[in-house]
Amino acid sequence: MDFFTEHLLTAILFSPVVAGLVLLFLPGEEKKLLRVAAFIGSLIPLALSLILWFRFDPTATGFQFEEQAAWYEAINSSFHLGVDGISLAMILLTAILTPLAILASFGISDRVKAYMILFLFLETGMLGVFMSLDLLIFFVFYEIGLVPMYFLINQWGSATGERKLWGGMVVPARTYASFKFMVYTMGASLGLLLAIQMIGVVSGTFDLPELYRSWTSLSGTYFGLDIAQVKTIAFWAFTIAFALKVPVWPFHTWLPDAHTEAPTAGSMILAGVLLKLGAYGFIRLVLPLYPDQAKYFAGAIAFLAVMAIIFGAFASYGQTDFKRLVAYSSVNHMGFVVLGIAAAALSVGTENAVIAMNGTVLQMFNHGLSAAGMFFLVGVLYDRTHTRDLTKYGGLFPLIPVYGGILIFTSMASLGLPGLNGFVSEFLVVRGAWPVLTLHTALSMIGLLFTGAYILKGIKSTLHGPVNKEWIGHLKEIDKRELLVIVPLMALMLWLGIWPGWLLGVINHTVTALFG
Amino acid sequence: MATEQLIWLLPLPPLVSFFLIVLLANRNKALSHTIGIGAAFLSWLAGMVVFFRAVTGEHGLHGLGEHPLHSAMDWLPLGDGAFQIGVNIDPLSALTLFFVCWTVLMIFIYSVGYHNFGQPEGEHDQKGLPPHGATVTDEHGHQHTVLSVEPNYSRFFAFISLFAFGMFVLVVSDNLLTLFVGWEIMGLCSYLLIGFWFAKPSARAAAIKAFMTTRIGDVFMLLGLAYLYSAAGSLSYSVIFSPEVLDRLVHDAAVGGFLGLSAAGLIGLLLFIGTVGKSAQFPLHVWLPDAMEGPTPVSAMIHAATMVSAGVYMVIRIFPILAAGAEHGLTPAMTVMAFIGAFTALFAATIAVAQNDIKRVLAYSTISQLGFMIAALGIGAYVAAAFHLLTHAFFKALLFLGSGSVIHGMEHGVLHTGNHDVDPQDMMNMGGLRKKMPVTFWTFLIGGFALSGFPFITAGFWSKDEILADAWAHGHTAVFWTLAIAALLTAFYTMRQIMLTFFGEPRTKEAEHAHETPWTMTAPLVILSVFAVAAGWAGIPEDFPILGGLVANFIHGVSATLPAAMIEKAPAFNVIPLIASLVVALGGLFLGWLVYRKYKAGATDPVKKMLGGLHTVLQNKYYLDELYQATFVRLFNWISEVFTPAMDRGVIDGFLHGIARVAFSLGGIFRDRFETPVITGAADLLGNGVKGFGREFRGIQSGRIQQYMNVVLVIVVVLAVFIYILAQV
Amino acid sequence: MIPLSWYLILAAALFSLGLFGVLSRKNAVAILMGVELMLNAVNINLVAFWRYSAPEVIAGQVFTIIVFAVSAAEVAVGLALVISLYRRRQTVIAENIDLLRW
Amino acid sequence: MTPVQIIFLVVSLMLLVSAFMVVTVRNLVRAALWLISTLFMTAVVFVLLDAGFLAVVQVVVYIGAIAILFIFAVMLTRRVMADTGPQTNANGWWVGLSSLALFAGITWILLGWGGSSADAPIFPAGLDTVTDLGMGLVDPNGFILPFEVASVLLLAALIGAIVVAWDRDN
Amino acid sequence: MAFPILSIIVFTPLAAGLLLLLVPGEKQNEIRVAALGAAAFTLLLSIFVYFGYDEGVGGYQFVEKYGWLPQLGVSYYVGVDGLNAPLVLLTGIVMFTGVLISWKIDDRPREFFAFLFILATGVFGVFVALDLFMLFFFYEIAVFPMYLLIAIWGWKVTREYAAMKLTLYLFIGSVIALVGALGMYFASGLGTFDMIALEQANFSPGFQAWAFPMVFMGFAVLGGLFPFHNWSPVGHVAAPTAVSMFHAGVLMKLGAFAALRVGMMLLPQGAQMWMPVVLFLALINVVYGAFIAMVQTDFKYVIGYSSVSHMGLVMFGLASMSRTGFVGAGMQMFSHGVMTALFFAAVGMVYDRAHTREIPKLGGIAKNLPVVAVTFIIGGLVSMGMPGFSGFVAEFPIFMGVWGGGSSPINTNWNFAAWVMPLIAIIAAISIVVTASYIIRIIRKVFFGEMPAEFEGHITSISALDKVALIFLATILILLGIFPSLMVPMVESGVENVLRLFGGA
Repeated sequence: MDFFTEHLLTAILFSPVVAGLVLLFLPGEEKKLLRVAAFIGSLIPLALSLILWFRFDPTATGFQFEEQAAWYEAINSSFHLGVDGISLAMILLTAILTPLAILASFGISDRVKAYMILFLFLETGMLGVFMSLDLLIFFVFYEIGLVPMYFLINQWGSATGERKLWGGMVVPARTYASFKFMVYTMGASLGLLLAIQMIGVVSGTFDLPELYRSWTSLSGTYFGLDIAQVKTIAFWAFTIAFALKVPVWPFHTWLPDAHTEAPTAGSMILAGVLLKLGAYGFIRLVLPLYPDQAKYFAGAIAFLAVMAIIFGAFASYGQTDFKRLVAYSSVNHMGFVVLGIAAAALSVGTENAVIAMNGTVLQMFNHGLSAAGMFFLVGVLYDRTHTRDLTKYGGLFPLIPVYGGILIFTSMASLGLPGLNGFVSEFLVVRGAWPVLTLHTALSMIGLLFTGAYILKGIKSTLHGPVNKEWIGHLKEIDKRELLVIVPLMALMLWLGIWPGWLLGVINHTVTALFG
Repeated sequence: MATEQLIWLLPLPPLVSFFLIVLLANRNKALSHTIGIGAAFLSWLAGMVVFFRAVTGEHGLHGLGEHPLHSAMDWLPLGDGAFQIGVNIDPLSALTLFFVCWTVLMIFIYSVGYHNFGQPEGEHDQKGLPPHGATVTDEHGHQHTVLSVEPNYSRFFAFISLFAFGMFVLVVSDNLLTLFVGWEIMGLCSYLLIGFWFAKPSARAAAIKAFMTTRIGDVFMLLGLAYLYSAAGSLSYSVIFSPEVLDRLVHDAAVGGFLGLSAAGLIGLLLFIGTVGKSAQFPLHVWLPDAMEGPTPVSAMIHAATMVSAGVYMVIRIFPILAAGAEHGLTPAMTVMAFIGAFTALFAATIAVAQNDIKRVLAYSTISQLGFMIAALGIGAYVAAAFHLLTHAFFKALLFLGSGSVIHGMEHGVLHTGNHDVDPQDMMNMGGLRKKMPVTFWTFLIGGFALSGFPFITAGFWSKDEILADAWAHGHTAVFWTLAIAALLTAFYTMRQIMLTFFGEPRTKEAEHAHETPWTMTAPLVILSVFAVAAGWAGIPEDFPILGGLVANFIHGVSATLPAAMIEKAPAFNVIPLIASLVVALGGLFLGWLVYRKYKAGATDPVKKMLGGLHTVLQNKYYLDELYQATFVRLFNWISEVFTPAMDRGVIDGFLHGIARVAFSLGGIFRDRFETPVITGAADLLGNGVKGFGREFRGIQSGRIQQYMNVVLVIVVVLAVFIYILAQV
Repeated sequence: MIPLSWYLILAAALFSLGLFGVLSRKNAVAILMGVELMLNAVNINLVAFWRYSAPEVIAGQVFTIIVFAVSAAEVAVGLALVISLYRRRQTVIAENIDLLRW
Repeated sequence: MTPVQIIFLVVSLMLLVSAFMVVTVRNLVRAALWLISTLFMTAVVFVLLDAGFLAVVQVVVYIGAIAILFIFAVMLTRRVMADTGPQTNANGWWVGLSSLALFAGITWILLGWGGSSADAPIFPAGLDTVTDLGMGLVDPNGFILPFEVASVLLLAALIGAIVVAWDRDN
Repeated sequence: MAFPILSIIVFTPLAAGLLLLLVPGEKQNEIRVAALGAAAFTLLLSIFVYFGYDEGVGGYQFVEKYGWLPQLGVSYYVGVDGLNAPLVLLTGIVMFTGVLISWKIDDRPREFFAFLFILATGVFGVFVALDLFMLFFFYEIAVFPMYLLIAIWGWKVTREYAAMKLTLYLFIGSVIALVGALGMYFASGLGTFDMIALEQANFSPGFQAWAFPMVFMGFAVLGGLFPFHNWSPVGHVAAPTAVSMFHAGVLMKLGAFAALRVGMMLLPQGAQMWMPVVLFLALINVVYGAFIAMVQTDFKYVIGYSSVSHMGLVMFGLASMSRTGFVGAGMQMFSHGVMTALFFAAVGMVYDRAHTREIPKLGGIAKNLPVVAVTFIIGGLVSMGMPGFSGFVAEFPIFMGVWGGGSSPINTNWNFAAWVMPLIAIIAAISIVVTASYIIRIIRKVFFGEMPAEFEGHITSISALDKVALIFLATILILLGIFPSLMVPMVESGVENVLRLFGGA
């Protein structure tokens, strides 16, 4: 392989950083320039990952484009990158969403430079998680993503809104949300950190492919505990960390806050990619490293997932804040991802596992598209009306027909309407989960039902109904830039709905190899 | 072009037209409906070609069962295999395709007129509301208020195009998944179309109600699909209906089963619940009457041609699974169906008697008729169900379009008088329209008679008769009598409707000023009325006295769709059910004529007089809506608006905040209880101790030299003595 | 002939007297005088030991010489101090001279 | 009782008496005079010890220099020397007692010490102590270093004295 | 070693300081420039030493040895190994940046810089000393100027108190240590203070049992080990900016390093006996310090206690008695040094402008001081152990070391259950979240949020020199976080040395 191909991943991974550094030296007041530069900068990884996509050999087993460089010899951690079908999909998703998010945030005019740089760094963090084949590196990128996100929420989040805390303490909502996001996530990933350390101590390496071999076949007693118990504890440490990121009920409460307060583009990335980090962690780490524990506790995880599905839907239906509504919908949808994971864990080695996992990964991708789209549309509406209160809208359809059409389309995608992307993945998950987790699956249908309820509620109270007079003449139609953001997403949703094969083809082989 | 390719292409024109209209033509009304109708026509053409090629194929209609027109391709790579999708035309789908193509095309054409194409735009019209009419000044300078064109004209054609696409997909697909795709697309379109006048809160509510109610069925259906898929490993008809798979579904414990139901039964029921939602069977029928908020062509589309038929089509489609492992022709699942179907048939018919809205009557009659079909399937009358599906599609479409035409005429009158309090849909405001709108009258009459099963001529008679015959032949007397009574009621309220609408004298000024609708609306009526009559002749039992065998019994070929094992020949002719159906049909019609022949304006509805209190119950649909509202809706609202927030904000967040508070207070305790007092305290104690010591003892530093020397002296002496003593000892 | 002890006792007596003077006199000059007495006592001892132990070794006398020099220096400096002190504080009373007091 | 012993006793008696006067008389001038006599007696004791040269030095240095210095000092500070009032400070008595105790202690020790009663060796004939002393003081193998140190000290003392006593005011 | 580079590093500051004292006080600019020159020179040399050190060879390099007091076996004996080479570099860095930061000092800058440099000499001396006597010698040199610097240039309110407290603690500590050291000197019977020689003295376990606590604790006082940490926050708060940087950045490392070099390396068995205690105390440091920092309202106190917590991590790593733990401790010494120097520099800049350190009173500084804000945030991320920054690569091995401590080959006679070490590690890990919470709180409140009205116009932008200093420090932190291999191999080689003494490795 030529040099370029060998280091393609590194190129993808660090091109955003490079772009960010370039931005650093551009004049801060040239806002237009900065925006465009950031946009172009984010297109580079997209282009590269398209190259990756096309050079990727879907039929080959194992990781491709592997790279390994010394990083921290003292504890045998190396800078080890590589992709398989699953991570490839996620990388593609990230690379697609980031430029759109940046495009979506052209409206930002306050400290554009810092904003854009943070955004590019964020992209690197996310890409890194999907590429890394070293436990420590994984953790590095997993955590580093928090920082830009924290500042995006804390600095560029919605300026209004307050949150009452104990003792009559009242803090700005975005402060509360960002703090909660950061500290809660760090707290949860503490267990992950410790577990990783434990693994490093026990097996003396952090290299994933190696761990896949050695760690699973480990036996004996460690720390005075039987290896099984040790693994169980570590398993839960991992699980909680990722469950919080996904998020799974009852660890989800940071999400509505964070999503609601984040700037539009922030929400897009948060829902589009960041949540996937958790699910990806499950797929990449938990299931391969703890197959037995995962199998044993799959029921419990599935239960949490079902709770997420059901209560996510209910909570979403109960909201009057449009953005919160969409935020809770993420809880609802990611629940299916976790359900699929649990099913795959439970039935690993069977066709069900393959189907469930295919559905899961596909669902991750789809939710990335539709959630990003939804948040963007909410943002578009918010930019015009400066309110997210559903009761303040009403009958906007005649005023902004194009937007309305797009909103309905995206909502339907998120609803999982057959013919659009969401359906196939949800069906596969349900299909994979049904034989092994029948009751859970059946219950999750309640959530699926109410998905319809809240989606329709959103449409009903924004577009339909008698026109809310105060908006007549004050509401301008979605503009070209915004169209440029949403149209690619819609195209992908439609294309994935009609022909999921092109993505599934890549995912399926890996999944089959891993879980078949 | 090979037929298979044609089948692949068949659904596409409407889809294309949908996108064309949405993206390009949504400003231009003429272009929009041209595209729409053109697309419908193309599909119709393709459909007809496919239909005739199918029935006149080398195997003929009966051979079509074993050798359906089929082609498939990989869609989802899953594991080592792949999930296949494809198209499939067997007798059943050919039959369905036939009436779908026709009705769809008719409805498209009808819509042009119904939405007042060519009329001026109303001044006060706004998108999302029905047109209010426009004022024009004629050459004499008189102000006239005339119908105005629908503001969202283009959008309407886009939606029904998509709707048609969904239906076609459903019909031609060779597996349940793509069938479900089309199914759901129609669900979306019904939502959009019922809520077409979304600015009307009632319409908005109706749309959501329709979508949610059907979705209840859908999620069960989804489960059924998942179950079936995991049990059979595929969803293609060719696989799941193959005898070995069916056998496995029935007898293999590995694939499960529940509450004494075999896997097949369970799957069948799950799927059937989908139909209950889609085809508005009890208890999920509530959405359908409300769906009348949509424009009339939509009602026709949903209730006659496509959506509700789709439900029945699906359940006919999966009949092998339902019937798998049947002892003497029945399975638990089928029993359930028979019960629900029969009950719905009667239940809806009773409600229909007490309705005054011309479209609602039809809506309930639809529910009731669908009940007939479900019940037919429940007793294993496969062919009869399919037959009734066909005929019903035609005459019900006819009736709806007719009613639409009537309403349209009434609206004309309303605009003329300008009195908007008059509800143009209320039959009580009509009367004597047969002179005003003859074409509509005659076609509606045909449709109505078909619905009531007017003997020997109309299609309805033959299909209903077959159902009753089957029920009788298989000894399901309960079902038989229920359906018979339902049929009687049907005939009665149909006659009531006709009497109230067309006969007698106009009961309002509006009714006097109503007049015939344009040809774009009447033409479809005429065409459909032909089918409403002729469609029945295709299914006259061979052994029917006199008429039998005049026309080759085409319908029975449908049974070829079933696995060979399940095919059973039509029951021998029996006179009792024939008499029964004659009695109920004619009797019902006669009763209706009797009661309403001298009905005058302002007089109370005779039915009311007859039924009294029961009438109000019926008028309020047994208060089912209120019941649901009071139970489910309230419960779910409570969960989502009270319970969930309490749990998230209160319990979970409360817990988190608790942790935070503990941490902070812990820090405070450390600082105030330990750091400051103990650590710092100890250190300061040391320092101050030293300092104090110095302050105390600095006195010896008097600065007086002699004092110092005194001290020295003393010490010297002491030392000396000390040393000396040491020296001694 | 005179036993060594006599000289030693004499020296002791002289030393004690000097000590008494040093410790008891108020006047700084007088204190210095006491010091002189003590030095003389020492000298007597030195010479006596020289004479009685090893007359042929000169060290004893050398020591004495040195003591002379030292005492001379001491007196010179001491008195100079007293005088300058007197100039500044108009007193030579030792008790009033407590600059080293805390 | 040999005559020498008698002489010694007389001399020592006078020495002690004058020394006592030095530390007791109120008038400092007198004290200074008594000091002179004390020093002179000491010189005599030296003579008795066959240290003629030292006796001479004693007279010259002490009486000729030091005592005179004292007198000057006394004169210079005379004005306040109102010889009225006690010249001893508060704790005079204790000091006296402790001095006596010291004396007693030493004496006791001496009496207990056998060596003290030893007799003096015969003075070697022809021993020129003066020459030896001179030689020894400048002899690099002898006492040159202490001698130089002493002289440096003396020099320093003188300079110091001058600096200290220097009257900057006028 | 032909060129006495270490001696030059050690004595350049001293010489510079003395020379400064000769410059007339009013020539302030000349003084500053001269000081900067000297600092830069030292920095360059220490950089040279750092990169000149060949970790492949390992052991002591750049060694110089001259007899000094041969009769007592005292010699001037210096050299660097993998452990103290980074610390020498650290001192150079902090000295350089410290001078930059205190450019604006106008109250007797001459004396200020002079004392600062004398301090630096002492610090350098301790780090490079291979002779016990020299070590103490420089140790005292290092401690004393601290008193003056705080007492004269410190924060008016508490400077005397703080200075006295600090001096008392440190001297008492060093005296105790000295006793232990002399004990070694005599017990060894080698009659030398040469530590390399003493390493081989294999003292009797009985002796080590009592000598180790004295030596270790004595120095650990300067390392801020609980419960002897109290002097350090107070001192931090009272000290002027540059001194705080030195104080937290270098002096505390002095304690930890000396505790390692004299305590653990010379008395390995003693270490093995006492380490459980140290581990426990360090654990308290880590958690307790973090918790107290969380509730402080004084900006500088927060940082002060945070450095207590972080130095606790150093001790933690040492106490883990395992290779990774030691490596982590070595890394943490450097990382924390740079980080906390950065912190105090930033705090100083804020305080100089806002004239208050009460966090609730501050706000919105970032608008006027973006560089300070950004660099402080970077420091904050380091201190919360955020991956990608040096804090992570330092803390991670420490925790790993504690995990593995139970099974580490070199800790004999630890007789508690195997699950204790993991448990301790887990408890200590809590501090990470606590740290995160208070760091975030500061960042949010001080640098963002609403700027109080009274600050409008007072928050003047910082000078170029300040920016240079801050960015310099921040860059090091990031570089080290991204490329730990810049330092780890060196530290490892030093750790090898230690392990050898423990008979491990």
